[in-house]
Amino acid sequence: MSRGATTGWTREQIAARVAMDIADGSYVNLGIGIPELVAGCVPEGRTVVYHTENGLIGMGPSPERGAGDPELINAGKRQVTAMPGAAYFHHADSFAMIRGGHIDVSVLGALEVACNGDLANWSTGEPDSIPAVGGAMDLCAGVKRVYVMTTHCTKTGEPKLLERCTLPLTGCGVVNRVYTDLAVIDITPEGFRLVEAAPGLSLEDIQRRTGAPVLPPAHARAPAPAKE
Amino acid sequence: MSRGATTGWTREQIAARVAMDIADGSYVNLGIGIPELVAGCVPEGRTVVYHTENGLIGMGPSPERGAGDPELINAGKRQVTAMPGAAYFHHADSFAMIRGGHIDVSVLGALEVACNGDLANWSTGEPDSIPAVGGAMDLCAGVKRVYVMTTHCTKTGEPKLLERCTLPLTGCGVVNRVYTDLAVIDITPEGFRLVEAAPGLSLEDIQRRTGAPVLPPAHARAPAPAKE
Amino acid sequence: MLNKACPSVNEAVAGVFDGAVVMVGGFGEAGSPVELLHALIDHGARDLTVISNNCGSGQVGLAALFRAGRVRKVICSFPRTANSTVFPELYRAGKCELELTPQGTLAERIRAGGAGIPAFYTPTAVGTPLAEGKETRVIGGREYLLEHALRADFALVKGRVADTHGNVVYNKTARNFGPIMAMAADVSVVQVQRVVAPGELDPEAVVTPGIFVRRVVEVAEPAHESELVAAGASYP
Amino acid sequence: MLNKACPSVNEAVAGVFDGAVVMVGGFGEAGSPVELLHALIDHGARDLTVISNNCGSGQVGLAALFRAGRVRKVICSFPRTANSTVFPELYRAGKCELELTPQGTLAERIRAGGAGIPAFYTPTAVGTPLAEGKETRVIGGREYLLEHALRADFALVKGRVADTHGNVVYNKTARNFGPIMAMAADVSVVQVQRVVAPGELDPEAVVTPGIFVRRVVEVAEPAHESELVAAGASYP
Repeated sequence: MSRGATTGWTREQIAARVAMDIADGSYVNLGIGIPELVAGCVPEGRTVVYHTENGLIGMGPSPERGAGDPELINAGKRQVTAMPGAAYFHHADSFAMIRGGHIDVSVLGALEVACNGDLANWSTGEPDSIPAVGGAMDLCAGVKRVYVMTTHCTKTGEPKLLERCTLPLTGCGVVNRVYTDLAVIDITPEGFRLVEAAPGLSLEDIQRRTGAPVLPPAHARAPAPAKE
Repeated sequence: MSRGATTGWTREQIAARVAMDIADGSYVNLGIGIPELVAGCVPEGRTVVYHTENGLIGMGPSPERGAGDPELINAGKRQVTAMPGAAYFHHADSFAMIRGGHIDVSVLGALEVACNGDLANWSTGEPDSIPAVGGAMDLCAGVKRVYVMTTHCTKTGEPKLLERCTLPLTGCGVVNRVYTDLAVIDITPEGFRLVEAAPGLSLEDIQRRTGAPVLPPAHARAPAPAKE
Repeated sequence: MLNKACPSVNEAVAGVFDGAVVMVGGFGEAGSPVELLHALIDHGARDLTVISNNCGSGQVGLAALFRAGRVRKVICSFPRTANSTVFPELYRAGKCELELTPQGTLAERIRAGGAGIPAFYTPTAVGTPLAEGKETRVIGGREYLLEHALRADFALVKGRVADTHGNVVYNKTARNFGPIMAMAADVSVVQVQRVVAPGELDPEAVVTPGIFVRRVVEVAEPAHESELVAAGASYP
Repeated sequence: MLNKACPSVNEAVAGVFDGAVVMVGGFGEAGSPVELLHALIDHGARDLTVISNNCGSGQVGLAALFRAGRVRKVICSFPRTANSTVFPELYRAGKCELELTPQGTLAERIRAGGAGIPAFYTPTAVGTPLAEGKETRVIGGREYLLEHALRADFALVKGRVADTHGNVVYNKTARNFGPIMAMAADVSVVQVQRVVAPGELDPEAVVTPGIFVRRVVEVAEPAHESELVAAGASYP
């Protein structure tokens, strides 16, 4: 298959693929932006409980227009709702959940991911940018499994999956799996390992767009990680 | 006045003297046993809020017989009540109040008090005793003012106020004031200083029963410490 | 489907292994999970390390677990109370190890374990025998001790009401160590008088969010330790 | 007589001195004490160090305090948000110092300040630029950073209801930093929609016990920052 013959997965398809890997009964924190799409893709029959670091577990979708409360928001500062079984808590308790390893899965965006699991997603490194980190470093440091959801390459076609990150790090050796428009890739002790390619794409197609070696799949298809 | 001609203050009188030094609006933790008498002696017009380290602020007196709840108890494990304005909280929050300097006054019993403010009140040092410390060290370390309420001497007539403690310490340099059956004594940078003697007792009478020098009062009568 | 309700206290303590570290809630009898403790005795796990503020009274609940010889070591602040004879006898006979910790340090170590904080500095116990062997550090001109987090394999906690997602509310001063122990154990088990459906607890008033709880079990009429002791009861 | 109610927001912020450290509650607009911040602008204190998760939006509330030139330094995790231009301009012009802290570390440092814990170890930010200059330590085979407690002279917090003893309950995710900031300041000031008599709040559901609060003040209909910003409002 020739390069460029496929556009790979859409955002929604990537989100659905991430959702497949989230076990029934998981507690999940979705990063601001694209990762939020995952909430709409949970397979039938699974219950996933969403945590938002500003003090709510059991977060539900956006309210009907006009029915929201400006003080019931998510980490992206958008209005949300609370599901039956929700609980509110303060910030130290919220980050105790994160840092203490109580959240099963965190889905984050990325600027760069390295084959050793390093993640850079908080700073473009531009000298005049206003530094802002939020809770990303806490999520990296504490959550049981860190999934990254990103385009495989930058807008200018440069790979985001690299041998080593060049931008300021968010966490070291923290990423478990990367979901892009082109592939699902695990971070293993040996580096990047292909789990699944988008339809019509070969390992070579993926490799060509990746800044570090990509190993072939260990099995025909890796099973979704089971919740312990 | 000859030695032994007075029996000094009763427990209730000591408790009332302690209560005089607790300003209106104070948050107070009373140690198990004799210090609990202080709660019954608060001067008219003052509101004092009692903290019990097992998770209640706004503790009230014992319930009517049969009206109590075995799960509403104080640190001495006796049934108590909750006053209007009370709040329950968990143990980490409770000791955050203690360690964080939020409690204004702690009234503790003592086995020994030294003139440098050291307190020993948790262990008799006997080799076959079961060591048990509870919250005494936390109270010593964190509360703004530590008052000790004790008999001036042991049952065998030995002084409890000493140059240096001989028993295992509860806290170092933590005691502000000592209330005994014979006197009220401040711990100052210069050592013990008499604040007030029980009726009929002279400085010499007090000195004779004390294991370290007792300085004369700085004023005729020290004012009760104001709450900042 | 998220349903953490267990059909029985026996199933609620399933999986406790020999040598496990078990946190046990309660301050005196308030919050002591008596029925879970009895189920743990029936279950049979031994060589346990227990983390609890006290060591029980009489011959029921926590004291009965000690009496059954299941506890190798206890980490606590106050191992003796009124009517407490079981632990003192074991301790004097050298049959149970004791790590004594000030009560606030115990609470903070447990909370740290739940919050992913491996160690912290505290002013409590500086200059006392309980500081022996501990690292000290001067911060801002004052001396502090380094204390390490406590974690457990299991926590046994008593609440008042829980929903099937594991959210818990407590009864008065029975709250004590429950919320922080639930945070600090791999498997937290909470006995409550009533298990309700999600949505029945006010989300503003939940004390322990369900994320910290693995199992809830209904014990509609829990025994009061003091009443059992007064009646001379023993378990088993 | 224990009555912490202040008759006005102006009296509620009395005593804030030049150079004071002021914690400001809120995450985005949720929990931002807009009326207390406006009273602080009127009050006039300058050279403030502000501890807050964000730096406000538009030209009202916290952003207005920055715009009035009262803030020398800010300790925060995310100084830019939608509609946030005031702080970026000041920062680029070198007129306001920034100490950037990961959000969870910020929360834990504040909680430590309130709990008498001077410093603690955390895994967050290890190996990142925010670890530069910070002491590290390996505990149990993992590397951690040493982080120090934060305390303040004043905390400005927004609750929903308080009683005159200072007990506070909050509204949904407006709770965020309020409870821990109330613990960590010498003088904690809470604006609420309603001040009630002691006994009207359920003691099981109190979130901030009154011991942490010095002053409460009723602001019956607090402004929503987003509505002010949408209307193009500015303060003063």
